[in-house]
Amino acid sequence: MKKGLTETSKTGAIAWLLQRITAVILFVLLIVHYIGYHMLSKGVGKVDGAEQISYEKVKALMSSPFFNLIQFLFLISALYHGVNGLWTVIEDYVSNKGWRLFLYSLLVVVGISLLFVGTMTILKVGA
Amino acid sequence: MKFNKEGRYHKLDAVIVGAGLAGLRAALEIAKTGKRVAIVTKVYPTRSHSGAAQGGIAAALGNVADDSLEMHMFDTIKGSDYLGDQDIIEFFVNEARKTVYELENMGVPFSRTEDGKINQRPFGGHQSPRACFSADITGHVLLHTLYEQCVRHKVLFFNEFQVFSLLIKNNIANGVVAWDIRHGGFHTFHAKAVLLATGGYGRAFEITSNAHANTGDSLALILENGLPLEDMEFVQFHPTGVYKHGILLSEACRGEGGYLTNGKGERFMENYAKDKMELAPRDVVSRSEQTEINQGRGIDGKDYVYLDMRHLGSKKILDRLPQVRELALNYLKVDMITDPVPIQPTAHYSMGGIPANINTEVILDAKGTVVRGLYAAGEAACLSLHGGNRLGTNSLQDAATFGRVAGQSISKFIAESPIEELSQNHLDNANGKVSALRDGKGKERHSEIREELQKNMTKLVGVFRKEEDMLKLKSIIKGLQERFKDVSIDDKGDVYNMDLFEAFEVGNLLEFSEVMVEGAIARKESRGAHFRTDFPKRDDEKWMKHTLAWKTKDGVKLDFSKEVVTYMDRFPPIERKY
Amino acid sequence: MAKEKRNIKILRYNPKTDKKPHWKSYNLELDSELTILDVLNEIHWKIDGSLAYRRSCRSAICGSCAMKINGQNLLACETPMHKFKGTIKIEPLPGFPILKDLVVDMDGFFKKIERVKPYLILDKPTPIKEFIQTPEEFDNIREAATCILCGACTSSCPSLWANEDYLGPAALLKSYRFIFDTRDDGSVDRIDIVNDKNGIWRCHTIFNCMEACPKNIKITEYLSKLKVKVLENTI
Amino acid sequence: MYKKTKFFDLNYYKFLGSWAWILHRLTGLALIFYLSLHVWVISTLAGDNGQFNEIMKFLGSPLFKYLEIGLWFVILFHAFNGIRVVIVDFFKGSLYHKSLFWILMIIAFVLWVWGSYIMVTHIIG
Ligand SMILES: Cc1cc2nc3c(=O)[nH]c(=O)nc-3n(C[C@H](O)[C@H](O)[C@H](O)COP(=O)(O)OP(=O)(O)OC[C@H]3O[C@@H](n4cnc5c(N)ncnc54)[C@H](O)[C@@H]3O)c2cc1C
Ligand code: HEM
Ligand code: SF4
Ligand code: F3S
Ligand code: FES
Repeated sequence: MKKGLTETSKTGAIAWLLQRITAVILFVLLIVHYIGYHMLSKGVGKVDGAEQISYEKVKALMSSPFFNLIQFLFLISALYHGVNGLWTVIEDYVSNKGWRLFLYSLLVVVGISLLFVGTMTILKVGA
Repeated sequence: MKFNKEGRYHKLDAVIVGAGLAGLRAALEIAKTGKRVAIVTKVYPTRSHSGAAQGGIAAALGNVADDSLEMHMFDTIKGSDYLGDQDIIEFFVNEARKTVYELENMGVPFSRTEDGKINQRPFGGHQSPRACFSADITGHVLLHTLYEQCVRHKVLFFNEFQVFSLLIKNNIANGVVAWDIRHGGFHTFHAKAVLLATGGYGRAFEITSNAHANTGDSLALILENGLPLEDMEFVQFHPTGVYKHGILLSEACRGEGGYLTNGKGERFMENYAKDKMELAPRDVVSRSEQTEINQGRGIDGKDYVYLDMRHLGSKKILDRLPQVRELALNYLKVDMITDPVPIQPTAHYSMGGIPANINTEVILDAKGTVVRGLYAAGEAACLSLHGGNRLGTNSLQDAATFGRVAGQSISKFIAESPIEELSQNHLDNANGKVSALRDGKGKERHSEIREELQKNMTKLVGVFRKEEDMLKLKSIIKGLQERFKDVSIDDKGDVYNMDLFEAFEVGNLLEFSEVMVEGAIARKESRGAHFRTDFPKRDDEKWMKHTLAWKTKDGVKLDFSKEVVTYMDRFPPIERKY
Repeated sequence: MAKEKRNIKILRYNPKTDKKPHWKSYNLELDSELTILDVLNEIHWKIDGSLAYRRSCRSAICGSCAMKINGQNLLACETPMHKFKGTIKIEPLPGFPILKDLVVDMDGFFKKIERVKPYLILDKPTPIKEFIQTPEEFDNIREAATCILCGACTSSCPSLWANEDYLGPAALLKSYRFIFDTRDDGSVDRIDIVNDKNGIWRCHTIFNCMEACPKNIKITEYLSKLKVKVLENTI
Repeated sequence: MYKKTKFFDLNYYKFLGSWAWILHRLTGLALIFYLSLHVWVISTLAGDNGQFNEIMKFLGSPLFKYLEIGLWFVILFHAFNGIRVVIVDFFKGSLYHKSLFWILMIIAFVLWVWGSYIMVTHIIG
């Protein structure tokens, strides 16, 4: 008989916990983020006379180190949470080993790329 | 479609028919010695009817109040109406405590007292709170725990296999032949020893608390092999069966203070048991109910009375009896908080069965000659422990204790005995039964025959019995047996052929019902659950005897030379009054 | 006892002759207080003996008769006909292979139960009498121990539909019953078994199991406790 | 043997728990898609200011504002149901998960109406 039900992955517990920890972090940050940026954006800045999130305003905000730290926390939480979420979905529906390996790899590559791009953005703009 | 005539073959040390408490406990004992033991069961083990027991399992642990072996012994003897063999009863109460501790150590989740011991509750007929329980699912947790231990000890399970014939050669049992319900075809289980633990057989009655599977198949196989059955006339009727369905409403209803009322709205128990009222023993209450019904004082003159719980108030009912209320709601659309529940007596427990001695070896005559390699335990067996009437909670204990005893006897037997070879034509009997039903050209439906049998059994050999009724019933059964020869079934397939196994079961019901009736006709006294309106008194002079009954070509042969074992000095027979 | 006319639809399947299951309709005159099991008996006994289904106790304790009735897993024997209006549709449990008519293959289901070592494991010697366990400790496992292994829960779980290797709520509940039994010494092993990608982590708190359970066991609650326990053991 | 039911048995979807789950899953997938887009958009910040403002203008068009209202719903559902999942996992939420769902959804709905109102006034004004 096979060990466990298929090859086991013992990391499930930690991933599950992290999914929840990031969820709570995201809950707080996302609501703040969304309300702050997308709604209370009146007076955030003007481009060609129209109300809009402007480059200057955002850049100004992002120069605060504290703000950047928060941004970074947000970025890694969201990426971990999203990637791990998708990972779970793949585990649920893809039973073919080859396919699964392929999708996991794709997911990791995309995840790391996004992490890189996002981090660079924060660093550059924040600098 | 062709049936697989060759079948498949399994060589074993022991084969056990039935996966109730008795069968599982025995298998566990044998498996622990490292022997090859298989359980053959027609329902998945945890679906056995042992799981339906709610009340508890008796043992004089004295965890909540003073108790002693002597008291347990006295209660059991008195409950049996002095038909129980007292050597067996003594052995039984001695072993009972060990059995319960053992079960607890295996993992049974018992309800606990404040100081963490097994909790016990009072039960009808016991002087002291002696029923060890787990909420209202005692049988269920016992059954599951034993099954789990059997899985652990690698007992071989053949689930959904129905035994069609019992193989006996040279007066030595050497196996069984069973039909694979799921896939069709026969399997031969060739073994040194066979244990029959097929449980109760209340399905002979229309109104019964027993499961559909409780059809006493092994009893018919015993008769077919020319062996006797014992004390078959003793059938216990429980007073609170759901009207028409027969499903049990727990004794707790009356325990909590429920009233029984008749069509005139009177608490009729006043006229039968002024002291104990509704809490009188089961047989007494059942008879009182039936009397009311027979004398036209049922509700609207029909065949039921009311269990009235309304005065207890919704809080108490919801607190203490939520499951029971749910039952009545589901089955009768009656809410016991606002309405009385229609009930009637229901066939509940069979005291008789396959005669066996204290080692669970099956015996073939009044002298106690044993059939080598053949064992019986649980409700299907008759060790003369319960005599004329079983006390509540003693039967789970019976199945567990004598299951273990069976396991020990069998282990000893298979260690010192060679295997008896199979005869060439060992499959013929089983094959014959299947082809008769499948290839039969007759027009009879087995379900109609069964319904007619059940109706008449409940009516004519139920709570009250009298000679003329039973003679009538005897000829009805004869007629049904004739009609059964013309049964053919709709389903000719192999896979899960319910039609086939039900037809086989109806045949079995007809066989042992005949024996039940003959025994009841012959026993001209009233004792325990057997109540004759034409002989309403117990007759110790003449009837301190067991009934042994054989089926022969010329009908049922009875023998009353097996005396009851009594310790006259310790437990002189007294009148059974509560 | 009033009679009423009812249309009963049953999903029939005979492995010998049918490629796929098909609906068969029966129009019957029935007593209004019958249960669904009684209705099946009526059809099986009076109309077509080849109809197959499982049943035994008919009092909701043996777990034989779980099936899908009007789109929901229920025990046929405890479900009164009057619960539904109009046509009643009866199918086998979803998610399990169908053997014949309403009879499904439960082998996989029971193998999964066995996989979690569903028995008390002891390292310590047994006492002379019983183990001491407080009423509170007993209460932790009381409900889980009422499981009748009917399969209604596991069969209703979308996680299982997508992945038949998932242990499923019934097996996980069984492991809970032993892991949280104060007498048991085998939990390290058992936790290891359920801590698997086809184990407890396939439960996404969908709650279908709890809706289906005829014994009203708060399955999801116990699985949540189990998750936390597994987590504690991992960290 | 015949195997029915693969992936979904739609005819079984009659319980709140399973709807909450399937919506949670779908909104989660939508969110990760959105997040990828979002990170990419912000990354253009690292480029020059003209490009950012261009894109922002494009994204500021009424169509996108309306889409944003939808996104706001997706986020609120996922976030509040996600909190319900956490409560179920750690705080005995299974025992009252249905009322919990509706309470959280009412809060989410109020936030959605409020946010949408502001966004709509942005588009108009
Ligand atoms: C509703 C109810 C409540 C009860 N409550 C209590 C109580 O509270 N306390 C108490 O002490 N007693 C109680 N009893 C009685 C007690 O439950 C039974 O006497 C006892 O469980 C019988 O156990 P068993 O092992 O002999 O048989 P069962 O548990 O009935 O098992 C019989 C087994 O035999 C198998 N079998 C039968 N025929 C065949 C065949 N042809 N081929 C293969 N296998 C076959 C079946 O599959 C089954 O596994 C109650 C009984 C009922 C009906
Ligand atoms: C706003 C706060 C958020 C909370 C509270 C939250 C909460 C959760 C929780 C608890 C889970 C686990 C569900 C389960 O195991 O069944 C989950 C899954 C998931 N989340 Fe979030 N989440 C949030 C934001 C996000 C964001 C921003 C994304 C996108 C990147 C996202 C994508 C996902 C995905 C893809 C899943 C997997 C879906 C599934 O398994 O069904 N979530 N979320
Ligand atoms: S948990 Fe409930 S639904 Fe699941 S198998 Fe046990 S009793 Fe049936
Ligand atoms: S339905 Fe399935 S996902 Fe979990 S809560 Fe029940 S096991
Ligand atoms: S027949 Fe036993 S649970 Fe329905």
